[in-house]
Amino acid sequence: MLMELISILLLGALFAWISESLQLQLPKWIAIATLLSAFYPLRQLLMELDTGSMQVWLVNESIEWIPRFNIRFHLALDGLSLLLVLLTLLMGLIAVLAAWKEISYKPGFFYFNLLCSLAGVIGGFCALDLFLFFVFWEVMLVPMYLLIAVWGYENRRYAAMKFFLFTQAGGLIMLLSICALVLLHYQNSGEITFNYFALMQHQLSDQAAFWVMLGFFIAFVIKLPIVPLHNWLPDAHTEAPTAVSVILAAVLLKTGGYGLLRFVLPLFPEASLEIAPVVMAIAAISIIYGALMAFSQQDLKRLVAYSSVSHMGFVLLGCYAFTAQAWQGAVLQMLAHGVSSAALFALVGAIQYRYHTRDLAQLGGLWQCIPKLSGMLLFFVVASLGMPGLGNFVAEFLVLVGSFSTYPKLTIMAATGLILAAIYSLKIAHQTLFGTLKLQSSIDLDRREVLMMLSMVLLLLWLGLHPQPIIDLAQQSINQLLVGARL
Amino acid sequence: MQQQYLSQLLLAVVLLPLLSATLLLLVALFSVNLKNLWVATLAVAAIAGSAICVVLIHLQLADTVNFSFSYTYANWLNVGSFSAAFGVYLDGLSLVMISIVSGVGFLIHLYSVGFMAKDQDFQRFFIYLNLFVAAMLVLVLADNLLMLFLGWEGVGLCSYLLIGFWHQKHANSLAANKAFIMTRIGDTAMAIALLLLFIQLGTLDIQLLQQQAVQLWPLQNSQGAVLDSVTVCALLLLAGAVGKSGQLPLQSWLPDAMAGPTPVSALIHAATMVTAGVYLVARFHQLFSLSPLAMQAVATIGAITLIIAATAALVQRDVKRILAYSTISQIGYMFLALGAGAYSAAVFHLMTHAFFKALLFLAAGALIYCMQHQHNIFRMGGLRSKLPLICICFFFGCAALAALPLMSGFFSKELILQKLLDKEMYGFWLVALSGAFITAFYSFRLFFVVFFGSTLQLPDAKPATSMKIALSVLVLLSIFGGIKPSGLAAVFSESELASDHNLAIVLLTIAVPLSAIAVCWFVFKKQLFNRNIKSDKLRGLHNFLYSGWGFDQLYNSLFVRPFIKATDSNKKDFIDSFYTGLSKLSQLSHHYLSTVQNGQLRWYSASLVLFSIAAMTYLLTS
Amino acid sequence: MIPLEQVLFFSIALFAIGVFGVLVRRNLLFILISIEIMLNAVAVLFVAAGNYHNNADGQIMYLLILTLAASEVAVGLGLVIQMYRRTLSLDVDQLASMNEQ
Amino acid sequence: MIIALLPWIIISSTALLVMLLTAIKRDHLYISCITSLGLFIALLTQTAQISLSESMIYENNLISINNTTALLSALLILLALVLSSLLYPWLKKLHEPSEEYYLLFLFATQGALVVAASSHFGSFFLGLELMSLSLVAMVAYVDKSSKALEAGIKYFVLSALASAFMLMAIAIIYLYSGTLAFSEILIQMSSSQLAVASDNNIVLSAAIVLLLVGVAFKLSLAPCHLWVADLFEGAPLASAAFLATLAKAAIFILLIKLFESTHWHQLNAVVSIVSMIAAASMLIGNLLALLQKNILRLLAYSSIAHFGYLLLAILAIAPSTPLSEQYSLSTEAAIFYLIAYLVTVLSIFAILMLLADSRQLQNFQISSFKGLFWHNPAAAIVLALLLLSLAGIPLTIGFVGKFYLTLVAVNSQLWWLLSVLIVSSIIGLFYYLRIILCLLEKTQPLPNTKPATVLNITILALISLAVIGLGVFPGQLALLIQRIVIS
Repeated sequence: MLMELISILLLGALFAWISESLQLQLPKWIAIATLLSAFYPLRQLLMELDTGSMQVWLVNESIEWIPRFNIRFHLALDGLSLLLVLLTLLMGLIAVLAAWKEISYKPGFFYFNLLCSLAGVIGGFCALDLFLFFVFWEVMLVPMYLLIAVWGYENRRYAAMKFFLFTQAGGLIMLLSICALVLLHYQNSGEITFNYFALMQHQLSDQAAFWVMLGFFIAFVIKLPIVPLHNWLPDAHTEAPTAVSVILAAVLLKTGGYGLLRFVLPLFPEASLEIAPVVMAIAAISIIYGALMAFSQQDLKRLVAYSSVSHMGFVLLGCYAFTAQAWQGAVLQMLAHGVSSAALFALVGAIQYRYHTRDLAQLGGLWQCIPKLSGMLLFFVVASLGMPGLGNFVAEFLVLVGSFSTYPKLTIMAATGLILAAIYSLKIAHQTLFGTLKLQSSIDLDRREVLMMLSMVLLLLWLGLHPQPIIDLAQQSINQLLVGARL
Repeated sequence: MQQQYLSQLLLAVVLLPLLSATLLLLVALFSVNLKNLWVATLAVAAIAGSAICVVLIHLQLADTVNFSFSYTYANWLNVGSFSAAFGVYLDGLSLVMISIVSGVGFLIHLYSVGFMAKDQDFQRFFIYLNLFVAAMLVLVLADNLLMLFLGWEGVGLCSYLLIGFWHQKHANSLAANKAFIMTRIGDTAMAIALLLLFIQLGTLDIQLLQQQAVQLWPLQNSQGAVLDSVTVCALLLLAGAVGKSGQLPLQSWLPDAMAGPTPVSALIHAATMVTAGVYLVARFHQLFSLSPLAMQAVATIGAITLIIAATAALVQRDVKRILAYSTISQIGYMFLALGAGAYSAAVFHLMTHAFFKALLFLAAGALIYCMQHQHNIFRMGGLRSKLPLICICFFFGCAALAALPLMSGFFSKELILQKLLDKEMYGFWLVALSGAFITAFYSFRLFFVVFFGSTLQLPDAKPATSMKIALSVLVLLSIFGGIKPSGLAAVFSESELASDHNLAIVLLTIAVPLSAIAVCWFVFKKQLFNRNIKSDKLRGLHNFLYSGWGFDQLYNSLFVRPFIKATDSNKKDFIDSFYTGLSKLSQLSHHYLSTVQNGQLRWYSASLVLFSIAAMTYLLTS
Repeated sequence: MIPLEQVLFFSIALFAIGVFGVLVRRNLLFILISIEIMLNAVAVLFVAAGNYHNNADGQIMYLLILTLAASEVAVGLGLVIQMYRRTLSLDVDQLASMNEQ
Repeated sequence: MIIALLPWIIISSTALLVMLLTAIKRDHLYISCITSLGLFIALLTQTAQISLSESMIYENNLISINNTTALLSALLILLALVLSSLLYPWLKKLHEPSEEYYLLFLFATQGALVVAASSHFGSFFLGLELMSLSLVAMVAYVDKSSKALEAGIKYFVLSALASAFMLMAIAIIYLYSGTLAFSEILIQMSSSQLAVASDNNIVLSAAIVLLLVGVAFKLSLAPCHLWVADLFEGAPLASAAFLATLAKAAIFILLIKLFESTHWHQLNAVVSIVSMIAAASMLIGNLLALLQKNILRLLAYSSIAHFGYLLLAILAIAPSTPLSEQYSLSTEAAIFYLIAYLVTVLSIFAILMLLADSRQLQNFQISSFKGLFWHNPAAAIVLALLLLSLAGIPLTIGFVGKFYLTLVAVNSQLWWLLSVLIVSSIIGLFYYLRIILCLLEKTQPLPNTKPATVLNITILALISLAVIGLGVFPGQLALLIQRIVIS
């Protein structure tokens, strides 16, 4: 099922590339078709999905890969993965729609890379063999790199390079940790294996556990990203084309949070519990620091990028509070931020497409000429400042509730992030939408964009007003974590 | 059966405005052009609908004196021990509130139809207004704190949108930001209170929570008032209330909020939203009563705000700013009452205030509407004959505000003073009394300056019919609205029988405003109001009062400027310089290493020799 | 017979001279010669060592070195001629067309 | 015995045949066919040995051919074969008498094989000289280019110097131990009264240093690396390719054997110096390549770094305290990485030889690759893949090699070398990506883009098959190596 899913995406990517030579409009249609047909393998699962009586692993596929090290091509799906896979596919659709008019140069190769990176991400969300996970983790970078480096804006090379180097550094450290973990496991079990479950069984000595955990942690935190390892993000976002920013914000950052929830916490519960206070502090700092940086930016995309840093801080906060609410909050935050930031980037992209600038100083008064776009922008701005009734609020509130009991001071620190969020979010609205119109007017959102945005609006409202199904879906995975942490 | 009926009615009350808002929004989104008439009909009809529902609820509950009704419609979220639902809780308090919201809301909608008729953003205005009413109703009906917070933030958002409604003007959007951010500060404190309450009591259901609080935290005597958890919770909640209700120290957004259209000022920044803070404290009166310290804090904040705002109102020139400051000070009265434990009195004053302040604002709106958007009262004068209706409205509004006998305001304010005396809080009583004096003074200053004296500018328009209707209804309300709603006492479990009114006191409370008016009239006759002040000491005082005791300047220099400076200083993100430094380093070393590659054969062979010598020395030394 | 140490020091000295020659001489021909000197120094040592251990390896190595020296000279001279044909000098310092500057 | 030496006999007889035929009648095509044929037969016999005889070990005191050696010499022959097949079109382009080149080529190959199989300083020395002298001729082969001559002279002098050093070392070691066979030296040395008597082993340590310097020079390890860049730039492509692959591989194979069979790693002196060399090579190599403009020089520098990585595997063979008992693992790692590297580099040279004629490639400046991706996609894609493989990105053979390396390095806890590895491979990534960026740059398609010939296409296809195929499914190769190493 999952293998079908991934291979569908890869095949679609190839077709998209080939079709370029036939007709320049073809690739995007193929991309859309591919993403839609990617739901086909999941149909049965989604049909008879019953969150009430659901076992942890919905799907579990495994075939031999590298017998020398007993490495298997092992894909599996639980509630958490399913949620993120769905998010990936949806945001993929959004990204393709966002790229619809913008990408005219070599569209085939563009969509090839887009779909490949999506395939890589989905693989990462499903892989349960550490080697396999690492492979996907790295593979999704290359197409991402190309997307930024070829179709990006002025300073794209620098940004792409920075993005790749940062993540690669994390990746290598993680590879180190994986090797160490496997060898330690070999030492007292006598068999080499990269299997998630096998490695989860075995107990490390405290010190060893700490160092190995640190390797994973750094890799994931770079991807998340967390201050002070966040610097690749603003550049990457600023220079990437709209669709790629959407994918970056909505999906790629989530792999970091997913990694924490899937690997770091279950594999090293004690060690994680040990460093939890420090991590919580870091998270709180990066929430506030990100917000402050966001406020000081003049480039709209940069502003939104820094706001992502601030929001992902909540994910980290949730991961290390070790309570069910906090973990649920982290998951919800990943989804909600995925949608809201994707929408924001899409809208900023739309503005850039119309006015060829992202500079707040040059924008202003857009409401007078493009009210629909402005309304949408206002909506998502409000969402990102955590308006109750929208996904982000529920997520952040759950995170705070979960972490307050154990770390009251840090939680209050993080809560001040809400004020700062309001400040920088309103800055966006104030500088772009209101005041006197500085630029010549332009066409408003067309039907495609309105529908695209409306779908995301509905998603956010759903997350905000009726998140229970999602919570139930993730509950099993969260329970696993609780069991692992012996809470 | 009755349960079902009530729950459906309440649902309708909330959903009608919401639905009309969404409908209008979607229509706008898919760029279907709608005639203003249709928009107005839909919007007003929705509010009318919910108002009718409220009336039905009244009829349903007419016979029952002490009732409390709660109903859960749907589950919201439910994680482990944490759970919140979409549920309503109806008792005397919330009934009063929804009556005010839907009733006054309806009148103001009606008024707006006329007032906004020429505005090209007619539709957007009504979307926002409907949305606001819905959110406000959610706020007052919520049975758990999370849902209350939903409404709480919702009204905040709508107020933001409506203050900045005329977004072409930069200043308006700035005022909107100020309003939202300052309230947000309070809201965040309130959110923390939510967390704390949940952790301490394990629930967010308001009633349940308070019962548990009563059991968990025994009342401790006032002198031994330490910062125990109940006090902390209460104070955090209070911070939220203060933010919303424009009390000290978060009051300075309210005068700027007058940038919005006048109906908005009437609905949001006079009648309903700004009194949400009062509602909150009243709603949590059990919790507050547990902590004397918190109660004192409430009373003190109320008293100080009362005086500051009233004195600020004395010297304003903009008619709307005068009313804004008077709103602040009236809410100060309510807080004072709450702090004194006179909850029902506070809510009573809330109601009457909603009537006469709405009236005053709408009248002011009509005035501005007729006077080519003239806000400065000293550019007007002698309009008594030109705009008789507005003059009447103003008269009764000011009378109620000044608590002249037999006006609605009189009963509520008199009750507050009475309660203060009963509670032997003489200091506060004096403050309240002097406040009453100042209130009467500034309200009639406004009245005299605008409607008496020589005519400076002629009106060029007449108020529209819908406006007239709304105004006249409100006039009646603010005259005869002084009937204390039954059921409040039951909510706050107070003794219904009012303590025997000491005649002397009553006379005093009547005399104070009258004397104030007399003084005012005298001063007006002497032309002292619009004369520019000679002695700069006095001018300094005047400016100080005019700027609302200089809170804006204080906050600017204390928070805003430092914040901006700090963030701007780090625009480039100093952490990045570390990474750039790394790349610089590697480039530098690349260049140094390259210089070794000079292509000289003999140097190459020398390098071999040198290395071997170095290695040998290393081996020998080690 | 000659003590082993002296042979060792002798050959090392000779080797050092050779190295020195390679480093200081600019002329390709002389560099060639210095290399020959180094090789011969090694050869001497081999002979002596073989003699000391009285097994034949040392002498065999000596023969191999001789052949190596011969072939190196052959190739080396070829290069010398080429170089002289190209740049009418044998100064190796002129051979610096390829570098990082 | 005859079977063991059959490949050598075949190759050298081919060499003789070529010589005779050249004397009789010059015909380029014949000669090249014969060369390839001879190499092909030799390859067949070599592989036959590996496959049929379970543990075929041929020992005498000069040479020892065990399974590992057999495998690796098969690899060497394979590389030679591929290279020789590329020689014909390439030599035709530069108008020189080309037959002798094949002769030299065969001799060099033979030398490499001898070095790889030698177990005695005598044979080692002979093989080495055979290889390097023929290489000198090959480097200086092209008559017209002055660069070639310069490179030739440099290589000649320096390699002579290096061999002199090695000889000196050998002589001294012989003096102290009285034997020239690798396996006996240490035993003898410990027993011989001379070494014991003169406990001040200044001379002996000097000898060790000289030997290491010689080896380091041949492998162009820092700090004996200065020559390699000039050589790669100046030498004819084929010679450079030979130098980069066979010449180095042969020495390295010997090194593996030394560290495996003899207990050299017990000399801390050797280990410490080697690890320093390794660290230095990794860093210096990558740093030198960082902003390099000439692709050949860049390859030279990257080769420095890669042999630095390889030294890690060598050092891992000398286990301090292994986490696990996988003794064979280190050898496997070394072999696998060697194979991966050789295949990749040879492929890169092949592509360069294919592109050499097209005039867009002036003197191998990286800038002259601009936009190759858009007007010669096949070559560009394969080149990009190869670079990714060098950078060690997953789904390429290079990654598997790097994975092996990390595994063994962690296994024998070379932590500080590992940290150097990570840092330097980040630096390395930078310049590989730089080239890929250059390939992707937006340019107008050139007017004179002639369609790729069948030969080119097949070569490219084979290369990508090898690099990607082995990258995605390394299982069989890994098993094979394990089997052979263990036996």
